[in-house]
Amino acid sequence: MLGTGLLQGLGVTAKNFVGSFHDPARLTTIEYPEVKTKLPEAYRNFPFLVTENATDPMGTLRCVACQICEKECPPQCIYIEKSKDKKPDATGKPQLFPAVFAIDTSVCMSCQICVEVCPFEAIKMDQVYEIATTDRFSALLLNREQLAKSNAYYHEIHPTEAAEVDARLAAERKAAEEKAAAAAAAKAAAAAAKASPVAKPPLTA
Amino acid sequence: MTAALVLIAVFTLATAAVALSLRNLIHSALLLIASWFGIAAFYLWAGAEFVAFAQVLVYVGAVSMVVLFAVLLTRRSRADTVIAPDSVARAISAVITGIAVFGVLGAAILNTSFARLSPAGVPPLPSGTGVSPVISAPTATVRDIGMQLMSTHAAALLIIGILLTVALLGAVVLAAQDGPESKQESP
Amino acid sequence: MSLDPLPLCLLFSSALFCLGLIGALARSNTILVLLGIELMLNAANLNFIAFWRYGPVTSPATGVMFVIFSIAVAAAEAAVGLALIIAVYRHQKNIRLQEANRLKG
Amino acid sequence: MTLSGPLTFLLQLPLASAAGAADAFLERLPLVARDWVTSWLPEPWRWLVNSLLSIAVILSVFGLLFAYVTLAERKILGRIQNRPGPNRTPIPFTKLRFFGLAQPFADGVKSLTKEDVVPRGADHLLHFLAPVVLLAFSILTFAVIPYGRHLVPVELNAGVLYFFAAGAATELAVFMAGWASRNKYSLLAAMRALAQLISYELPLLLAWVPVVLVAGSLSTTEIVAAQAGWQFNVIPHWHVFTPWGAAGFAIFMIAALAESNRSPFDLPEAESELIAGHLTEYSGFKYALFFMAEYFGMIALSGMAITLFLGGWHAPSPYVEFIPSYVWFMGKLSALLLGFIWIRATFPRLRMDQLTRFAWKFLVPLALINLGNAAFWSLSFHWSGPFQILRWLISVLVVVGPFVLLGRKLSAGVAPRVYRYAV
Amino acid sequence: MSLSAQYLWVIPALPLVAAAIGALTPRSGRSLVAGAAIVALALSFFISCAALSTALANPAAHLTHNFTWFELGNDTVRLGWLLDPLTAFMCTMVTFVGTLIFIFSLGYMHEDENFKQFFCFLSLFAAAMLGLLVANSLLLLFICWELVGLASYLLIGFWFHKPSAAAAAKKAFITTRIGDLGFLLGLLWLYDSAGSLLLYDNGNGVLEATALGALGSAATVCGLSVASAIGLLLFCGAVGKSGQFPLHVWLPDAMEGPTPVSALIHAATMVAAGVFLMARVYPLLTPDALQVIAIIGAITALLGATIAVAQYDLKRILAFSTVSQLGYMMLAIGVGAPSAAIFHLLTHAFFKALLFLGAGSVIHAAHHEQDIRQLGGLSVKMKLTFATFAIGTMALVGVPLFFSGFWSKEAILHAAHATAGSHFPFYAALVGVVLTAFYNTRLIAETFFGHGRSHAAEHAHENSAVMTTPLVILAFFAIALGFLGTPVYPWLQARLSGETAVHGHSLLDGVGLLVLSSGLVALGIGAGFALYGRTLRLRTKATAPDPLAIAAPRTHAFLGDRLKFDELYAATFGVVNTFLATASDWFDRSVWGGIVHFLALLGEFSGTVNREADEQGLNAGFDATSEKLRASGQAYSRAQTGDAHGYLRFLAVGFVVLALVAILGGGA
Repeated sequence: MLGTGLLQGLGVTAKNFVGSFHDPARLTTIEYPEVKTKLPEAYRNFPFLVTENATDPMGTLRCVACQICEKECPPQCIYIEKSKDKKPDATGKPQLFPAVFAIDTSVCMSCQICVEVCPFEAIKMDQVYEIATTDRFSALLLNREQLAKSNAYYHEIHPTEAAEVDARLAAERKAAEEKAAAAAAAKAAAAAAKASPVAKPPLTA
Repeated sequence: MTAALVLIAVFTLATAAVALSLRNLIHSALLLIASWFGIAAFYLWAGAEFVAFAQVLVYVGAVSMVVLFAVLLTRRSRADTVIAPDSVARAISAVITGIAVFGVLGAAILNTSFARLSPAGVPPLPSGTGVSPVISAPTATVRDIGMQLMSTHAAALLIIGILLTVALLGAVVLAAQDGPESKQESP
Repeated sequence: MSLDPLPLCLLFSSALFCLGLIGALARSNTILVLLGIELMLNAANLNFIAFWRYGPVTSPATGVMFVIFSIAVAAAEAAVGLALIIAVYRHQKNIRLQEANRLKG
Repeated sequence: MTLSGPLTFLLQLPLASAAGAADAFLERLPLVARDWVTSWLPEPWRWLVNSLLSIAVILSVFGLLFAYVTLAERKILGRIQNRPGPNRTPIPFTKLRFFGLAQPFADGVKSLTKEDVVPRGADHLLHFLAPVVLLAFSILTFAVIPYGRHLVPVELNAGVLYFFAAGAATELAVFMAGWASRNKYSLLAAMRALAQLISYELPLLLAWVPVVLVAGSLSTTEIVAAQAGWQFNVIPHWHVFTPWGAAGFAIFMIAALAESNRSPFDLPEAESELIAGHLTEYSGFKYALFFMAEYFGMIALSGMAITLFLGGWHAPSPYVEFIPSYVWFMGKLSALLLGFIWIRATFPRLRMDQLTRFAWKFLVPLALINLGNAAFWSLSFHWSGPFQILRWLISVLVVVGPFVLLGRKLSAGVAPRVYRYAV
Repeated sequence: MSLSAQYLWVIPALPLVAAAIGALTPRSGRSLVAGAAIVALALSFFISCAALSTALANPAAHLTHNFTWFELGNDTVRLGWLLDPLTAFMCTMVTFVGTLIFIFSLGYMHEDENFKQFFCFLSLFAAAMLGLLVANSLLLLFICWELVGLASYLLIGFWFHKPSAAAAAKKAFITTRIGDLGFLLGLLWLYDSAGSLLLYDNGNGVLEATALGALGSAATVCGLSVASAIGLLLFCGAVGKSGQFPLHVWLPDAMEGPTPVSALIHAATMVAAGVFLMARVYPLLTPDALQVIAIIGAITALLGATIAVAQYDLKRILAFSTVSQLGYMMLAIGVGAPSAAIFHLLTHAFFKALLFLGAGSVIHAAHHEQDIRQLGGLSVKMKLTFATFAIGTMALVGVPLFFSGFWSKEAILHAAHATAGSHFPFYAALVGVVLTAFYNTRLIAETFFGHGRSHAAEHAHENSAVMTTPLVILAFFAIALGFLGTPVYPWLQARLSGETAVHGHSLLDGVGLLVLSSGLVALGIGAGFALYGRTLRLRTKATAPDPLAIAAPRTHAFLGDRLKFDELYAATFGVVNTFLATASDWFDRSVWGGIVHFLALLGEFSGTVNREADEQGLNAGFDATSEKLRASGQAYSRAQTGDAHGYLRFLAVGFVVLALVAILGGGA
């Protein structure tokens, strides 16, 4: 009969209306500035630079200024100047570091290619989204200091990925140490064989 | 009381005069509607409530819509906006005719003594009470009107009903387009 | 000139009537002519009400009754008239009254 | 007024008879307040101030009601769509939100401060007049509705006729708005709106004629008085509780939905399709005025529906008569407005041809049949005993039969949509 | 609950409305139409109950409400409604049985494609029948009488695609029409002599003292008094409608209609209309007329029972038993016991409706097999139907003490025994009792016992509740109704004859007759059992010959052909009719046709003459005149400028000039 469908429809809306009061699961709205959604782990927008140590961000950048990312970046939003001097990196090897590292986020298209190509796990994708500014030019060009974020922060936003990276780095470091130790042992043995009476101290402690 | 009448009359006449002299048809139609409101106000002033509302309902609600639809359905061509040479002459002769008729009518009214027509014992009109009718004035409540419509004037009511039906059908037939695409509804 | 309401009403209605007449005579647009005629009809209605209100006492509400019927007839007249205008417009592509004279003798 | 009045009133609360209810303090409260305000004036001026006062009260009460109906509408729509609705606007200069109760005022300020754009070729005068005329006429309609036992602004002999005569003028405003905008889409939309308004004017008028027939009066107060009393003290003698009254009420409300351009008949201004139809060229405060006039129209039509069918200000049972009549009126009004909102949240918009077909082929015949039904009802008022049952049966049949038959005709060929190519 | 006679019209009006709904609803509205019909009739039943309680409150009164239908010159034709116990009992019975049969039809006609029409016709029939019952005017009664005939025609021929059904419908219609002719003549004569057709009209009705006195004092015609002649003419109508000898031939053929129709029309209600009519006009009937009625009734009772003995069709047997029972009722009226007749009518209505519905149930279950030779052994498969059918049969036979038929038949036998007139009806009735018991035993035995003698009978099964529930209700009444009119407490008879007090007498007062009739019943049952019950086991094939046919083959064949009445009518009335028709055909063609041809030739000739005169003489003058008119018209048409403004201006100026003339000339 005419009208039954209409009544059913009214029933549906009434159910929703009543339900929205007693069933909080129905309300999907997040009241944003006070409440924020939990972002999915794979969420990403702009890159940041990983530092090992939060207390000395500039000193412990993983980046070695190899400029691969700068070359690979499709919109060419990365600008890097190499340092003149070297300093030891995480494995203790002396490396160059970026004297200037800037990303123009107004140009960046969040493609993650820089992350993919980085051989040093030094650049990763961030999850910030409240980055609107009133200045179109200078405030959107992020410099080295603004980009650097600690490894702990990285763990916080991408825990699984960060754990993998750390494991890989640890493995590399361990391999490097073993290699160094083996090399040292070999060198020591050779030295011992060459000059057995005089024992030279090893190069690295 | 009389002042109210004069006000109503001036309003009605002014809007009607302007309406009939404007070149913009829509404006004239809307002004005429205002004039019809004035006439409804006159009915209210005279204590004929029902007629006043019927006037508003029929003229403002229905006839005005028909007029406006007709105006929109008959777009004027360029030639209409030009003042034709004969129209000035016609206007002058029209005004003369109108004034002549008004003169005759007015003379007739002013020369007639209405005193003997008026019902005896009409009390002086209370002033300053808006449009409330005089107490002893003839009243026509809706009930009276309904009773009369159904008894004395029942035949007339039936005929009016038939007339309206026929007029409606006639209007539809006249205005409907011939041919298969006659989808246009008569307002 | 007396200030009795009845002559005033009658003057008012005759003025309205003449305005309608002038409009109907002067304008060439058929719609306006029709509206002028409507005004004349309304003027006649004013007379009914005026005489009902101030005239000699007749059977109750006769004037009102007349006006009601007159309004109904006027509505029918307007509907048919405007339908005619539309038909004429469709025929001769304008609605000037003086051009609608093809049936003259 | 001493305290003993309300006190004795409170004592006799549950047993307040009709006569007692009429004189109860709460019932007379508005009158007392008005007399208190006007008491310092000289006698000849009181009527004027009284009138002005009623106008002011109506404007402020219904203005506020309008404001909060918009808010309620947005909140209820939100809830129905599982959203909270507007809830953030704080009280100015504070952080107190109170569920966003200040939202209407924020909206008002916003629309006042918006730029008023008028198209270059528009007819400026008419463009300005259209919202004014619309608002003026919709406010005029408030004059004859009895809001309470002692609260009738104007008692007219032909009150219902006045109401609909004033309501008829809204069509004029719609036309003016569409025409004055000098925008062919506005004009077309105005024409559509007019076609809709005229189509639904007919069932609207035909729906209340039975009430006048049975109540025997065109005066709103007398129509309300005709619905006084209760059956067994629980079933009120409201017109809606008769077969023809229920049908008439349904027809009236459907036509009222269409007359006030509400969903599902809101295609004159379908915002999502026609950029607000004849209001396309309106912005800022003029647009707000249109908005306001439409809500006023909706409120006035609901008030008239209450007067005609839902017993006006009468309480549904003598046991709750101690609640003053104007509260009952406002309660019924809120319920009807809620219904309007609920319907808006539920039904999709009709197509233009469906809309007119619904009016002319369904509502008008039903309303005419209902008129005959009411005539039968008033002719058979003396039937008693088994004939009373027969009377109800016939009357219900006359309502249901045509409804089913016409409904079948109307929905013939309309079935739930089958998505043939979707799996 | 009481009902004023003014509102009595509601009882027939409700089914009429249902019929109108049925006629106006499209074919798809099956449930609507059926629902409307059943609800309307049920409502009528409730109102009839109200009417019954009103009537019983004052059984001697004849509550009437009369009104003028139209006026013709000085004569006014008046109609009216009448409420007395007779009307009330009949209305209650018709609406109650009717409602049950309507419900039964829901199941029985469920698959029929013309389901909607069926209910429409049924409602029409019920409306006409109820109108007949409440009528207070013989004219209105006659109108409804004919409407009943029409509905009966429509329903008998409901399966009109069957030639036999169409023929049966035609036969029923024409046969009853022969009787109705007498009825109509009687009405006209009555109107002529009594000046009114109202039955009761404050002393002016035809059944009241004034009119009866006038009739009694009227002159005699051909040895009969006017009253007797009118009574016999009215009886003609009843003969046709109630299937009395010699117009009984249509009733068995009417069984071609659907079974609910047979139950409703040809058993319970319509055929009772004749009896009702006789009971209604009983005050009008003179002893002479009553004697004729009693004899006709007795012949019918005997005849029906005799023929029924040798029939094979289940419904046809029941039809002949109906004929026979109607004969009993007529007999009762003829011997001056109309209340006994109505008592028997009421009980018969219930048990015969029960029997027909039971038969319908059997037929429905056995895939429309009606031949009792093909049935058999159903008592096991259809227990409920069998039980109720057996109750109906025992009521019909008049098994002593517990069944309604016994008490009503007893009342008739008593009346027949006590009559002052001829005792032929009494003896005929006694023989009829034996025969009734005999053929009913045969019917039960053949249908329900023994072996199923066909495929259909072997695979029959009980029907749905919608069909069996009415059976149970009717069976209850087939038993219970008898106790309303036992000799000990003849409440019904007392109420019908307008008495409030009930004068019962002990059973022992008429114990001889009681024992005699019980013995006769036992004899009939015993004979039936002896002839049929014992041989059942031996007959397992449908082709096995009937035991009676073996015993007396020629008699059996003669009975089987229904005493050759149809053939007799065909050989006598049919031949005469054919001859008359041929004669009038010839007369029409040659004599009247010749005259008409001659007149036509004459007309043609005068037309030619006229035309010539017109063209040569008159037209010349007219042509000249019209030429002048045209010229002047053209001259006037120049004033028609087509300028609307000009016209208007002309009007205005004319008005001004006239007004000026009036003002100045009148000297204002």
